[in-house]
Amino acid sequence: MSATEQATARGDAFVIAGVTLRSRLIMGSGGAASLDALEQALRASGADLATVAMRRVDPAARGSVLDVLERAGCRVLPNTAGCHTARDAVLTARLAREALGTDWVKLEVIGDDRTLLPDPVELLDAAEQLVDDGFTVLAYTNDDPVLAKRLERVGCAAVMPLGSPIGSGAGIRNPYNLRIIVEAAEVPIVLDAGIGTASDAALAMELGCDGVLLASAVTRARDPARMALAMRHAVEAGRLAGGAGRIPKRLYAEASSPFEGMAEYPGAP
Amino acid sequence: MSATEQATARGDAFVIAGVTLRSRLIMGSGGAASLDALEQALRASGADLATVAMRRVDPAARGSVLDVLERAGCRVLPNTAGCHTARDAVLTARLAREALGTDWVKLEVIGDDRTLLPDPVELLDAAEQLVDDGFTVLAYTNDDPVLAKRLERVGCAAVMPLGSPIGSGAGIRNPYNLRIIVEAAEVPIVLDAGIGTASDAALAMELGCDGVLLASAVTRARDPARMALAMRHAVEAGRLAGGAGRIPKRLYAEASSPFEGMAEYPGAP
Amino acid sequence: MSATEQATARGDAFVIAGVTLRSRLIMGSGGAASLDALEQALRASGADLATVAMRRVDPAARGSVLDVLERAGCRVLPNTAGCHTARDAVLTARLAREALGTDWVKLEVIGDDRTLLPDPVELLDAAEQLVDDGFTVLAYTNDDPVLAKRLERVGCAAVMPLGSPIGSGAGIRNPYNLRIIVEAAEVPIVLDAGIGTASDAALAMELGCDGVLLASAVTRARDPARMALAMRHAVEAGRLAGGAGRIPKRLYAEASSPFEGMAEYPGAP
Amino acid sequence: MSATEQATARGDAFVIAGVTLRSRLIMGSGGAASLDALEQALRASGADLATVAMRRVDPAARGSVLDVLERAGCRVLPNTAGCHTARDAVLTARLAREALGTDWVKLEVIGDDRTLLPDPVELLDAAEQLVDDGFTVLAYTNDDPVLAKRLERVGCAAVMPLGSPIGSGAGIRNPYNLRIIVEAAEVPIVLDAGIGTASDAALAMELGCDGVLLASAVTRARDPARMALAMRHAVEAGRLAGGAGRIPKRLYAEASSPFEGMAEYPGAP
Amino acid sequence: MTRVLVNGEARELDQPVPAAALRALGLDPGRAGVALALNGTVLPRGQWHTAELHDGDEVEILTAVQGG
Amino acid sequence: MTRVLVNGEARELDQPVPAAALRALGLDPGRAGVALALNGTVLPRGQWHTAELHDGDEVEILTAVQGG
Amino acid sequence: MTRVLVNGEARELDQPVPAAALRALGLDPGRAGVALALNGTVLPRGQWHTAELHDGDEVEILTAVQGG
Amino acid sequence: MTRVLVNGEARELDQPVPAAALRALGLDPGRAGVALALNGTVLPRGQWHTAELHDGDEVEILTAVQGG
Repeated sequence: MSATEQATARGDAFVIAGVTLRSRLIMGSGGAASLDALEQALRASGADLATVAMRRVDPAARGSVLDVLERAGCRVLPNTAGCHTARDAVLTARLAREALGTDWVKLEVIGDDRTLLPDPVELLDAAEQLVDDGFTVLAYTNDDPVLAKRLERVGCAAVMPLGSPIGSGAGIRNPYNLRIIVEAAEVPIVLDAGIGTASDAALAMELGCDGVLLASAVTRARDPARMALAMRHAVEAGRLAGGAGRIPKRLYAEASSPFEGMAEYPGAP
Repeated sequence: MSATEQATARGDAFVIAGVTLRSRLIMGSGGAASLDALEQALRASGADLATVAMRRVDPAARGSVLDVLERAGCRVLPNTAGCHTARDAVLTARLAREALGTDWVKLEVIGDDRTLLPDPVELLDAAEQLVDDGFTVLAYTNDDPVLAKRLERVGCAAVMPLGSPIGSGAGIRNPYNLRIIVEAAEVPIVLDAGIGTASDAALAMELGCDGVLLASAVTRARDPARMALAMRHAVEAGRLAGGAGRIPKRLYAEASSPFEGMAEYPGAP
Repeated sequence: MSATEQATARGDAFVIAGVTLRSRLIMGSGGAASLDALEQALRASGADLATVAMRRVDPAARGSVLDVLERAGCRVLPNTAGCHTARDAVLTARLAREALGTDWVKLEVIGDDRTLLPDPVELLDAAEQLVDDGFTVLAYTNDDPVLAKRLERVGCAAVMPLGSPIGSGAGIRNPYNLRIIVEAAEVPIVLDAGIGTASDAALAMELGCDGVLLASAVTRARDPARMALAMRHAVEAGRLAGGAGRIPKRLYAEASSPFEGMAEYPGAP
Repeated sequence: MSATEQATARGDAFVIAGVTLRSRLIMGSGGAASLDALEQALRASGADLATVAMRRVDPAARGSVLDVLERAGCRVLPNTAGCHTARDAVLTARLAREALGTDWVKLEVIGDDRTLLPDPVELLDAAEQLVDDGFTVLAYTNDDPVLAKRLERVGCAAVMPLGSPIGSGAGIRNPYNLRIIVEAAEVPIVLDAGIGTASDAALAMELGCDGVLLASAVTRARDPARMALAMRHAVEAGRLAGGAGRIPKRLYAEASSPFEGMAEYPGAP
Repeated sequence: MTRVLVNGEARELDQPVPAAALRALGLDPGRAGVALALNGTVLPRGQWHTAELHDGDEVEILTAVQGG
Repeated sequence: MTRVLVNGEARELDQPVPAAALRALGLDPGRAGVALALNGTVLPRGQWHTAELHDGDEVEILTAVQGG
Repeated sequence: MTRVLVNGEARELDQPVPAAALRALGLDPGRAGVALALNGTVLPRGQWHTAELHDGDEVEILTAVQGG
Repeated sequence: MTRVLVNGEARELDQPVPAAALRALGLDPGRAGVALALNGTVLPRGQWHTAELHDGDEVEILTAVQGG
């Protein structure tokens, strides 16, 4: 029985909007050098949910990201990447629903092109509209606990705060905010954006996140499939560790070998 | 094929003094509530090497840590925990060789009882004596790159710098020193002491350590077997990630969805 | 000539809404054990601007915080602490203007009582209303660069991101966001909330903040006047250092004594 | 009365080997572009002790660093920079005593040219020889608490652990070790090496160091005199803050405006 | 008598003007540093002797205290 | 001929229906995984052969690509 | 009787050999996993029945326990 | 002539005393702030005119420079 199976057997299921996901690692599909590289990475990741973006159809394009996801066993999660207003994001989500036959959406409403950070006002507006329209909204957000709670209150199925800007690989810049968000949350919290390496993903899970969503850390690594496998282990490691009751941090030492029974050798100086 | 098997197949073997270890996680056996709890943790960890301490024989003791290690498939690595001088450490190592039939030793020479940090002068002296006496010395040391190099030069088979004091659970307080040690090393570097949770272990491996040795983080966790499994995944995750060519850290974002092909909806404000 | 005078002489003035402040340290007046203690702290701080809160008049109260500010040479900056809606904050600001004869206001609109973090939507709404009503708005905000920019765009005279929650003493949890805010800013940025000790204040200034606003770090320290003096030096230190062109951070060393001219002693081993 | 005078008046003197220093900032003289630049920086720093290196006399050299120190009011502290063995360091110290008429020495014994970290064995040996020979030894060391204590025990007048490698500007990489060193120390602890900017120096003092020694951070800054003034303020700030009883760090907020007396406006939504 | 809420407490005022609310708290209506809201709207000082209060009106009288 | 914008480019359609816009791009209107917006509103697939296009209409035809 | 210290406790041994020290603790001298130091020097198992103990000798008998 | 190394360079001295080594560098032997090692041992200033140098001796003459 694999670790994942064990975890599930423990009743440790990852459920969003009533759907149980086998993996707590959600993959973004952007950034891969080719569809082949993407497919290998998705397979290695063990993910069963992966994002796609909606773009103008390119008649010359060969291959389809949707076929890749299907072969890799991933449900499709369309995003609204690139939208700067609630209006555009809502329209994009509706087009995705029409095209892909899913009412799940990863909602992004960007407020600044240099940081790709969300615009809190537009994001909240879009989330509310989409929830009202029957969508299952997974909202990409910054690490503001107040905004996270408001997104939850308007009915988002999952709230997905960042660790650091999209694609920055800078890890979790403010673990305290994440901790605060997790402590107050009543929907799944998925760390989305900023992961650079495996220890970042493990940390996110240890902080209490229910899952991790990442793309660039895998797709732009030198060896995407290897990094995908690393992330799979890391998410599992962090989940297990987060629930194992870690030892406290101390300034000084705490011996792990017993003091009792030490030999005393004669003639010591 | 498991991730570990894959890694090995890639020629990624972990070899100390000519012995190939299957797992890069080395377990300390101290701190467990019972031998049963220890056995479960060792099995979950996947480790094939585990430390023991040498203490006055207790005629009333029931069960043997050596039997536990054997059942869990672990070679025994005696340590010199509790010794404060080269003389005591050398004698303890020799007694361990006599008792256990192994010339491997985890060398500890403590300079201060509050921090359990090594005494650099005594440590180096003991290492030299033991190497001369035919021991395979795995030297527990602080994170000083100069001392690490000197231990290597006197012939230690592995150098094992700490992340933070033994049992402190404080993780890796100075990752820069570890990086410097790893860059210069010509023998295996094993992060020994200070690990608190899975992400710490993953980070150690990402920094380039060849292995991780830990005890309290597992044996004193609320659920030792679960934490042991977490550490197994974490070491694997860190090893894979460290070799996958991670993306660089950036201050700003780097889009993972394409800019090209964005729709333009009429009537935008 | 004091360091502050030197700085000013260099054309390094701190100007908000056309008013030049002598000190880049703005004091909050909350948390002091007594008005006497407050007065000593204000004097030691060198601040010439200090916040007050608006509360129901207490007929039994003795002494007035306004008198203390006047004696200490501080302009009064009323805040809207405790308000949870744009409506309440706007009304409170108008009452403050009526009571105190100033159109300056430190705008706070709280979204959560446990973190005292601002509600981004209400905050932006209140800022816009107050600017339209002729106020000089200094907006307390979280560390979100998008919200900071939107506050600037609606006409805030200064944007005041936090380092960490009010009174937490946790310092600057996300210096990267601060750096991003500062790089994009076209109005003064004042680090407001979270400062715990002098090095936090120095760091804020080094990151490029134009000023620092703090209260608890001084008023709740064991020796408020001493901590106020520490903060005065720290803000000056950080300001000077931030403009002095610091050396880059390196992993390895860079000798500060020359290699040339080393003696060579004979007989060296 | 300046802050420094106040501090001294409080009985807060900085004494090494019976000599009271006015400033807790000790300057290194290396790295300056010219003797003029050095003199301005020394004057701005307020230091009354500064290091020099001993090198082969250069007949063509114009100006003397000793004259600069004298004009700037600094005692001279010769170092043994560049020495790799106890033997060379002891000889260099003796030559410095002969040349400069001081028995003070900043003892450096380098173990690795890339990191300029000390060799613990040679350093301890040299310290013992120099103390026996009547020197007042200020020992540059790594941040190992055990080595720091051993240096104290052989009679060093001050122990000077690094924050990070010489000239690296990387600040204090392991503040925990510094805290441990300071807590156990019975001689002055001076943070020596690694300071990059003012907040680093303030932090060192807050951690309980008795002084700070730095060179490159000032001499290689774009504006050395300005950075020197920054460091002067920073050391003062850190010293004051360290003794002012800072507030604790919290995860959540602690209001600085009172809850009592909040107005309640009718008609709130 | 006019029955109003002054800072959350029920008061009976001898005159139906804001100034009476201040006096009810023992405050001189001429005192500086004080502002008054009537039913959630600022009432400028110039109207404190002329604005008419009615039963059930809510009066808030605020001043500056240590804070922030 | 109907002159419309399809994905930002001017096109002349032989029939004034959305399906013609797809064909103009060389796409089979029956192809799965595609959605269409007409003047900023989603047009369900069921109307692609019946909805009437006029000169100046803006048609966006989107599909899923790698992203996020 | 030979009076020695065994693991820090005074013992009287019926025979002046290390094996007697083990037996004094209730241990079978043939037991594996045990080592013995005599006056601070390792005494190989082969000498446990032959080495001669004297009054005041210090014997340490160690085994492996959980640790490290 | 005495052939010695002065600060690593071969020199011929007109007199076999340390003071001559200083003069060979163009330095006044009375100059302050300078120290001298002969074959790895400090030679006090008082002996600069009296100590005897031999061929092959190594002289180091140091002074303070910016550093540390």
